[in-house]
Amino acid sequence: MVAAVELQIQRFDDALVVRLYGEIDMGVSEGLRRSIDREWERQRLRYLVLGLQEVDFIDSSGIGLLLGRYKRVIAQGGKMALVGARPAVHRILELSGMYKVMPGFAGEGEAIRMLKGGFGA
Amino acid sequence: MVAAVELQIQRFDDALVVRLYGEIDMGVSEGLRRSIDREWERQRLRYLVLGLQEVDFIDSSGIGLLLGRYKRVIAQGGKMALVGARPAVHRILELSGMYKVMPGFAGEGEAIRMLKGGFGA
Amino acid sequence: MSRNVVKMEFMSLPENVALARVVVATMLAGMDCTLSDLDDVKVAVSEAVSNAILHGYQNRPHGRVYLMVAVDENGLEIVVEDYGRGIADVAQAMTPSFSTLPERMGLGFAFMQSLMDRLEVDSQVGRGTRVTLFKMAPALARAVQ
Amino acid sequence: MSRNVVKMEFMSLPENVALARVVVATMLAGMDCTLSDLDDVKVAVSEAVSNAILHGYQNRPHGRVYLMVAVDENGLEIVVEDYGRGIADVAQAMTPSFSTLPERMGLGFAFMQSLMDRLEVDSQVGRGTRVTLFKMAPALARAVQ
Ligand SMILES: Nc1ncnc2c1ncn2[C@@H]1O[C@H](COP(=O)(O)OP(=O)(O)O)[C@@H](O)[C@H]1O
Ligand SMILES: Nc1ncnc2c1ncn2[C@@H]1O[C@H](COP(=O)(O)OP(=O)(O)O)[C@@H](O)[C@H]1O
Repeated sequence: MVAAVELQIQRFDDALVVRLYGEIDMGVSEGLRRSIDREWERQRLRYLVLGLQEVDFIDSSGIGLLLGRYKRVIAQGGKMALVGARPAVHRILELSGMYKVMPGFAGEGEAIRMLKGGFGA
Repeated sequence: MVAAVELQIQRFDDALVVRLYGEIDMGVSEGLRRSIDREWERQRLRYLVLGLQEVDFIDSSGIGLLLGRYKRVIAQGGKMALVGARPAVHRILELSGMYKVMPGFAGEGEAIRMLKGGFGA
Repeated sequence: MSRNVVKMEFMSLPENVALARVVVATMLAGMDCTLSDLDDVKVAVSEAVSNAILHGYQNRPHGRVYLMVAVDENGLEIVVEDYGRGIADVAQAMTPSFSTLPERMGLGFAFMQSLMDRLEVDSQVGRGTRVTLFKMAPALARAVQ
Repeated sequence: MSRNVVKMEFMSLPENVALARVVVATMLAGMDCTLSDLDDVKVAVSEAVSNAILHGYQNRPHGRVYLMVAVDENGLEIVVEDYGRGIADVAQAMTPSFSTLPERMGLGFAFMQSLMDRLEVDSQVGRGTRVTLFKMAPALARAVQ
């Protein structure tokens, strides 16, 4: 039950874009946490953008993963945003109040521009 | 567990092309049998071409469906061919000896030409 | 829509949360069920099974989780049971944002509550926990509204 | 590859054949398993469950079918059980192209035999039938070849 590609990572200047795939639940969140944190520590950038375009399921374990990354980024003086949540995922992000904590954008470019422009302070 | 589109039917001169979808097992074969037979009786053509391009699973109940249609078509002086089986389905057709009974082609056009040209007498 | 009942027993392994979702989703695929209902139910079952593994069996893999799924013309009933540590104060546990684990957010019961039409929790400390979830069939839900 | 065991009980409804396949396919998705192995196993489980419903319970929906799936580093074991009519002569039943139903072709056991590494059938008339299927883990299968 482990997808071949779990995540994809790309750097744009001082922003790290991490794209997630498939279903984010307690079966995969620990592995994802490790991969994201490893990359974030290695690159030491200012902005973390999580791409959810290819995520088709998330539950409270997945929400925990997002919130955990957010706290870490913030503690280091960085900023974080979510991008491209599909309706099913968007609904759970809404329900959990996630958008009150960090911003959600339609596209990665927009997310990076907004974070750099001072949004989501 | 009933797919929205179960089959798609198209007529080319004296050939009826029926395209099947999804997984063909005992859960769906009875419904498919009725739909195919109804259309075959209504149109009263000479050739039946079953398109398997979008079929991703078949078991012995599905093989029974194919063989049953074949017997019916032959009994009425018609001819039948299979088209476009994917590897998983192809393997089961081979294993069941289905290709010794009726021909299998890569494309629908080719199947119709070959049947008309006297192949699969 | 005809009646179908499926019972399952599986090990308390994190990968079986996805298995539970797949079973429920497959059973609902034949139902007159909106995509958003299906999404709701997948989250709810995911939460209940995750709790059985994580809290009930404290993430040890050798516990047994029991799942029952019944669909009929009234709707969908799901029962998730574990024979793990149990819950001392169910009312407190069901309070949104209450969690006994520091890294969790206490969203599980809150999600089950808002995504399903009924949620029942029976639990005994040291004996285990049974969570019952119910979702009305769309036709009935429409009639009620 | 770690061990996982799943047990299921479901009604003898035709749509549950697909459910059995989905469960096995989901459990194998985490395994080091070729796509063609996965296809083989899906057909085999489909045949065994179809037989339980069609022959064991003669297509009546209120029978109970039992499915056990165990995966570990040795491979995959599947047990399909019914408490239906049973088989009088198992050797005859397993002969390719033997069938007691005119519209069937007697391919079920032949498929299970050629697609899996082991097939065992235990049956008693009036009591029921148990079919055990085994497929070696790819790594082991390679070592044997
Ligand atoms: N199956 C269970 N067994 C034991 N305790 C449970 C179980 N399910 C829930 N709990 C308790 O209820 C609390 C709240 O659960 P929940 O709302 O799902 O939030 P979370 O999983 O984030 O802690 C848990 O922290 C735990 O103490
Ligand atoms: N679970 C079962 N209960 C009773 N009889 C069975 C069962 N499985 C198989 N059989 C018997 O064995 C025969 C051969 O089975 P199989 O090879 O699967 O072919 P088919 O399903 O096409 O008949 C069946 O026709 C039936 O008589």
